[in-house]
Amino acid sequence: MPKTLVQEFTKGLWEELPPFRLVLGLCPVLGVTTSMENGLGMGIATTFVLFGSNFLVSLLRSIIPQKVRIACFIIIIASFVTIVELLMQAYTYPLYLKLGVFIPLIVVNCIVLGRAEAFAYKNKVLYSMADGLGIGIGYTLALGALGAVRELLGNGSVTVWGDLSYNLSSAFPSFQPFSFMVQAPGAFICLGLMLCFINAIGD
Amino acid sequence: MGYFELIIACIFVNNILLAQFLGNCPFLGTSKKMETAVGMGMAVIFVLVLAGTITWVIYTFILVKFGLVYLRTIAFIVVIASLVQFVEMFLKKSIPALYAGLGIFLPLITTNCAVMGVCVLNIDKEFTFLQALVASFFYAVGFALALILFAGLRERILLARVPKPLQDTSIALITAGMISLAFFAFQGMV
Amino acid sequence: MHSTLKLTVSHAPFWHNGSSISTKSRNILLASLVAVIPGCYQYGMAAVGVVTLSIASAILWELLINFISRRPISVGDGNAALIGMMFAMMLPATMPWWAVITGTFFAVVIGKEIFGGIGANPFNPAVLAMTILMLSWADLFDFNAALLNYQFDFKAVYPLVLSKTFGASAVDPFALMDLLFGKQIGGIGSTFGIGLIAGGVYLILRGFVRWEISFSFLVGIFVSALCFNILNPEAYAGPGFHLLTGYTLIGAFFLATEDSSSPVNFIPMLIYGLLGGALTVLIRNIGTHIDGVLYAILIINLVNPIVDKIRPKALGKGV
Amino acid sequence: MIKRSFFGLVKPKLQYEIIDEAQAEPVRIKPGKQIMLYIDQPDENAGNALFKIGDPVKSGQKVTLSDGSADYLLSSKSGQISKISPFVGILGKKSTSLTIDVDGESSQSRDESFKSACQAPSLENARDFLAGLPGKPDFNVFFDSEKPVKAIVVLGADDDLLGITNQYFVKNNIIAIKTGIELLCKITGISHAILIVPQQLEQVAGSSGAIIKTVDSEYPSAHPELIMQHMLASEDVDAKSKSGIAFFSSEAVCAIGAAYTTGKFFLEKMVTFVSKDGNKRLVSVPIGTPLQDILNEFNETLNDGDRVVFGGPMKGVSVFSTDTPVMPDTDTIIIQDKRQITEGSDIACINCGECVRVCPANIQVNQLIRFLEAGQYEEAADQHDLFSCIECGFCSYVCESRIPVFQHIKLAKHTLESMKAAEESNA
Amino acid sequence: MNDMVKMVVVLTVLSSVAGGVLAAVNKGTASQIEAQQLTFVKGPAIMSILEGSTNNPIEDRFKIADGDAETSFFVGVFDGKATTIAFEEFGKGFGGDIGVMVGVNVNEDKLVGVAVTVHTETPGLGANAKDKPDLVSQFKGLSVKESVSVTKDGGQINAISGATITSRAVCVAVDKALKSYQKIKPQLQQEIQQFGK
Ligand SMILES: Cc1cc2nc3c(=O)[nH]c(=O)nc-3n(C[C@H](O)[C@H](O)[C@H](O)COP(=O)(O)O)c2cc1C
Ligand SMILES: Cc1cc2nc3c(=O)[nH]c(=O)nc-3n(C[C@H](O)[C@H](O)[C@H](O)COP(=O)(O)O)c2cc1C
Ligand SMILES: Cc1cc2nc3c(=O)[nH]c(=O)nc-3n(C[C@H](O)[C@H](O)[C@H](O)COP(=O)(O)O)c2cc1C
Ligand SMILES: Cc1cc2nc3c(=O)[nH]c(=O)nc-3n(C[C@H](O)[C@H](O)[C@H](O)CO)c2cc1C
Ligand code: SF4
Ligand code: SF4
Ligand code: SF4
Ligand code: SF4
Ligand code: FES
Repeated sequence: MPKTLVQEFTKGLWEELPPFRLVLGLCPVLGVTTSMENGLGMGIATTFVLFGSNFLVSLLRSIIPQKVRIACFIIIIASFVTIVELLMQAYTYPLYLKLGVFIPLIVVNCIVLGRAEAFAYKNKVLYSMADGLGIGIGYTLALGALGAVRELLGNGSVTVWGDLSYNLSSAFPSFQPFSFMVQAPGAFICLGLMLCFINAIGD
Repeated sequence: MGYFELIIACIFVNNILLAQFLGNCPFLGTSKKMETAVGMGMAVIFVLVLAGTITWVIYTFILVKFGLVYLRTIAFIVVIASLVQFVEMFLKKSIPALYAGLGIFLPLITTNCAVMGVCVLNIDKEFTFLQALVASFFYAVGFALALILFAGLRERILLARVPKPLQDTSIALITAGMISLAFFAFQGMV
Repeated sequence: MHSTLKLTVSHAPFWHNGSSISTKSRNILLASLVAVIPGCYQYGMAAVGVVTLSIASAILWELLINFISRRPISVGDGNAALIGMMFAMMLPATMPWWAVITGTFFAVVIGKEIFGGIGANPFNPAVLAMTILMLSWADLFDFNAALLNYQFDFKAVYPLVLSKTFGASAVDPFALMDLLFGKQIGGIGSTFGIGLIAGGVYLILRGFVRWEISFSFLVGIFVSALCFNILNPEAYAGPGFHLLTGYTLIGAFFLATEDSSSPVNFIPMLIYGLLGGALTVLIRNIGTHIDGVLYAILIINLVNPIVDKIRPKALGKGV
Repeated sequence: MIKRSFFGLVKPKLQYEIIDEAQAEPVRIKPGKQIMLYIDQPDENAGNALFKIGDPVKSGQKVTLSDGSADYLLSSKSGQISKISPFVGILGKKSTSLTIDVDGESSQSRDESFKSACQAPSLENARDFLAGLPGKPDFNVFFDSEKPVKAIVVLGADDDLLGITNQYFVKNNIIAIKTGIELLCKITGISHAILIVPQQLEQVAGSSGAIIKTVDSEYPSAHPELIMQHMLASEDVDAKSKSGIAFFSSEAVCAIGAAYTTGKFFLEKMVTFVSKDGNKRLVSVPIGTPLQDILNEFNETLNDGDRVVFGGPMKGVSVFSTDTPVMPDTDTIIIQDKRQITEGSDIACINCGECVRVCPANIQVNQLIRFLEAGQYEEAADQHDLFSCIECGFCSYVCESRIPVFQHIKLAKHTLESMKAAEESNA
Repeated sequence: MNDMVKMVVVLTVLSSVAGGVLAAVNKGTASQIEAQQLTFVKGPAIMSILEGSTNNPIEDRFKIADGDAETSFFVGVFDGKATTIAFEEFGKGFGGDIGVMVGVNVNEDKLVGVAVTVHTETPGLGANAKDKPDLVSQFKGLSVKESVSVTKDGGQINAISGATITSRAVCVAVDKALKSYQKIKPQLQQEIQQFGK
């Protein structure tokens, strides 16, 4: 049964939620989620690229020859990544600094290339856009959630965006941040436990 | 920073996988068996040395010269993708034995953050050519080392009675975290 | 001729040497008491509190996990209590209760249970928990600050901090004999050297510990400390100092020897121990961390599956 | 049964039982009302079976379920078949049990078909008539053209603990052994045989005319595989592929010699019987006698939860019922009280390494068991030397987690072998 | 052959279009990016040091060359007088170079403030040098003649606990800045005249 437009969109939020269901695109998930803001920023940047490349690949799919399709995908994706890079430098410079090397690395994020190959090259433009947006938003939420958990425990406070923030010490005055969480090993372990949690709910 | 420090830093202190979080998909994907881990490790070393140096040359002598620095991402990924293709074809024809060993891992490398990441880091850290060469090689050695050690643990974990929701990727991530913790041993050694 | 007798039908062999996990745990706990009791004597009720809370919470965490994962209750094997004890032995007596409970959570749940329980943990659970806590709350583990309120009849400065900050000459006031008899500050169960050695030797003689690991670990420390000391006697303290301070002895006898994260073959055990000892001194002398034992043990746990592949040829295989 | 020294640093030493000077004469147990024979064949062709209920059986008659089968037993008494029932033996093997109501002492009749064969001793008639003798001699190895037999080895030592059956024959019947060895050499054309004995019996064994080799007193040195590996390296045999040698027990050799010289079969089995209190007695019973008859003889009573082991403590099997009969290869029977039993467990291997230190075959048992528990038998065989195991049981004896390692190994080997056999028959 | 041609054509067209688009975006954002870099990397540090100045210090800047290196100095005007300058120095921290903006009152020869610009220290440890005021606030009011160092090295600055290396690097940077300030003070006083009114 072919999926409706809405279903193509919503599947990215649970059924195929990256990086939990599709275990792809792990590097940024681990690398930038020291805070919620970083996670969301990274997610939005990836969503932009995902949406754009899905749209363009799907649009051009009748023109792109089978043999050089990967090369074409890469050029398209890399162009969108560069655009994001430049735009972020111009308008959200502090975030750009924090995300560092992971912005150019969107180009090799398996999710983006994976969707181009597995979905956009085979489906109509509208569906591809829904797919890209859904997967992108799912990814953004996952990154944001992981960032929130790590920041809350590791820093004692969460900055959602800009000035909107919550400080754990307002509820537990003597809480000392568990900074293991914002360090490298904490990233892996936290993601592993979240994956366990999601698996347990899924069953 | 002398070359000795650079080497220690690349392999241990700033390990590409465990400290910089680059190349995690192949790290989790090819570590279930020791054999595949060794194969992937070797393939990454091979490609990374080529990619790291070639992108350095292209960046320094083409992009910078002609003011095209903003095309870095697109240029690098095209170089890496074609390089992998080329290496694959070359090995298939000239060294079939090596191809048989590394062949299946090569395509995985195109979308491996570690390769792209090291190329970008070489530029960001303003390395000289020789430094870029050494760093690329030893970052890749660090990748291979972490991968092989991880595979050793994972072979055992696969046989253990891990609770259902934790099985496979979840426990692998947690173990990876512990390896990353163990690598803190080398903090401050350079 | 039909009888209704119900005989026990089971598998060969029908003799067993009687060893069991709980016997082993009990004996290790017993051996550790030799070091823990003097520690409690030195630090008073606070230390007793930390030890008991640590053991109790480790057992409760394991019970909780048994319950959640619907597996048979496994606290009876004494392993959880043992982990709690090992963890407490490394802590300063002033550790707050919430940190102890968090620590045993990481040791028992993250370090052991999620891998499938006893025998499956790739790293020593107690060491893992220690490093995680030290990363987060470094000031709780700063022995100099933590034990400030105690009055001792000896120099109350953590010896390794002195050697790290001021070089070898700063550690001259420590006579090796004093160090051996616990006249130094440190973890509850990790400073009374003679007790740790006695406990360790007991475990070795009873066959609960593989002597090769303890021995080569100490040799590794001795040799590498000696090398550093010869190279630069001003900066690097001698082997005796390294052998008797920090977590060296508890590491050699109680931590590196943990079963499931250490090798079982002869040559691998030697490599494992030597590497651990050498890394310890390397970290202490040129790394960031004040004491290298814990990280060195994590690293050798990590290489254990690889080195344990070195093994004798099986019967009928090869030359 | 717990055997361990306080100091565990050294490897555990398990000593073989050594027959002593004052060994009492074996207790001869009279035939009871019934004997039972277990035949390693499924009772599937029940319709055209060779035997049916009510058929008479003579003493010394071959009992088998199909003509020309290599699996047969020799009935130790004459009588009438009263029951035929299938049963499932160890590792799921389908077998059949035949119950024979024994004729009275006076009306015993003997099967005479061996009389003519014994005039011209040959490997063929040995295979066709003697495989049911006590000690269960195996002549099939001589008919495998791919692995020619180069040496005959007679085990005058017992290969499991507590047993003294084989030693008894060396000590008391060395002349019969000599006769048996000469006969074996004659029919096989092999020039000499090797007699393996414990050190104490070296002197006595000398008069057998065979080459004498001694094994030391520590388990499992009398294990055939280890004998091959350590002692017979100089012989022209392929110790690696475990072939080229025919092993016989000293009891079997005595019985073979007697069969050819007298034309009659001696069908009483010598068994080392170990009662609950640890007393060891040699008993001589007609093959097929149910255990209950022996228990009655010694007034040994069993309770629920006690354990009966056929075979030694390391390698034997425990049985369900006291009806289980003495078979040609039953060397030892051990009765254990409920309170002496150490229970097994379902705890995972804790990697203590005890098993690795004791394994005489240098197997990484700690790794092997992980694969076996996960059911990955092929990997276990490829990477962890499953087939190097000589089945001594030492690993289970020391296992701190009390894992039935040895049983897992047997099960794995059995599974792989039957898979291989199935593949070959398909190909 | 047709295939081949198509492949080449598609790839070429795609690449050139991509190149063109990117060039355009690059051009369009170039000036904005430069402004952002100044505002966000050095800006916050400068503003925190020169808080309350009546001018825009990021615009009021001059450069002095010392050997090969060229340093930018940002001027703060208070009460109509250009009394204060801020400039950046570097020290080697735990994870790499740490940039430290140092503000000095030229008339009083006193430190008016110190702030971290760039760093790659551990979050929660060394990163607190930038995120929390505990370390940098200690410098305010010190005389330029003093040599600064952490208490462990016999100085006056309390290190961030668990991050002595970072704290030491900040001290080193400030120390360097003060030394070079004393060297070029006359030149500074000269340059500073042109600002304020
Ligand atoms: C499992 C657990 C974990 C805790 N973790 C922390 C912590 O990370 N940091 C902290 O300061 N307090 C922690 N607490 C402490 C309590 O929340 C409580 O605020 C504290 O003990 C108050 O005591 P104090 O004011 O003497 O420190 C923890 C408590 C529990 C039960
Ligand atoms: C297990 C154990 C726990 C002890 N706990 C305490 C304690 O909490 N407080 C205390 O004053 N003495 C305690 N003592 C005994 C004292 O340490 C000893 O009498 C006291 O330290 C006198 O020595 P001082 O000169 O250090 O005060 C304990 C002894 C043992 C063996
Ligand atoms: C994971 C990790 C991260 C660290 N990050 C920093 C850091 O950002 N800045 C720093 O000065 N020291 C850092 N350190 C070094 C140690 O905390 C070191 O012991 C400390 O600098 C010594 O200073 P102290 O005497 O104040 O504890 C780090 C150590 C570890 C293990
Ligand atoms: C000397 C020695 C020290 C041990 N230390 C630990 C330890 O630190 N943490 C742990 O979980 N188990 C430890 N064990 C437990 C051991 O690996 C195994 O789990 C026990 O045999 C079961 O209680 C230790 C065992 C020995 C022999
Ligand atoms: S293709 Fe490679 S990089 Fe992508 S998910 Fe698979 S293993 Fe990871
Ligand atoms: S039974 Fe166990 S100890 Fe004996 S050979 Fe086999 S694996 Fe080794
Ligand atoms: S004796 Fe048992 S628990 Fe110990 S290593 Fe061997 S199998 Fe594992
Ligand atoms: S061999 Fe092991 S797994 Fe199999 S039935 Fe026996 S105890 Fe259970
Ligand atoms: S996201 Fe980095 S390797 Fe996949």
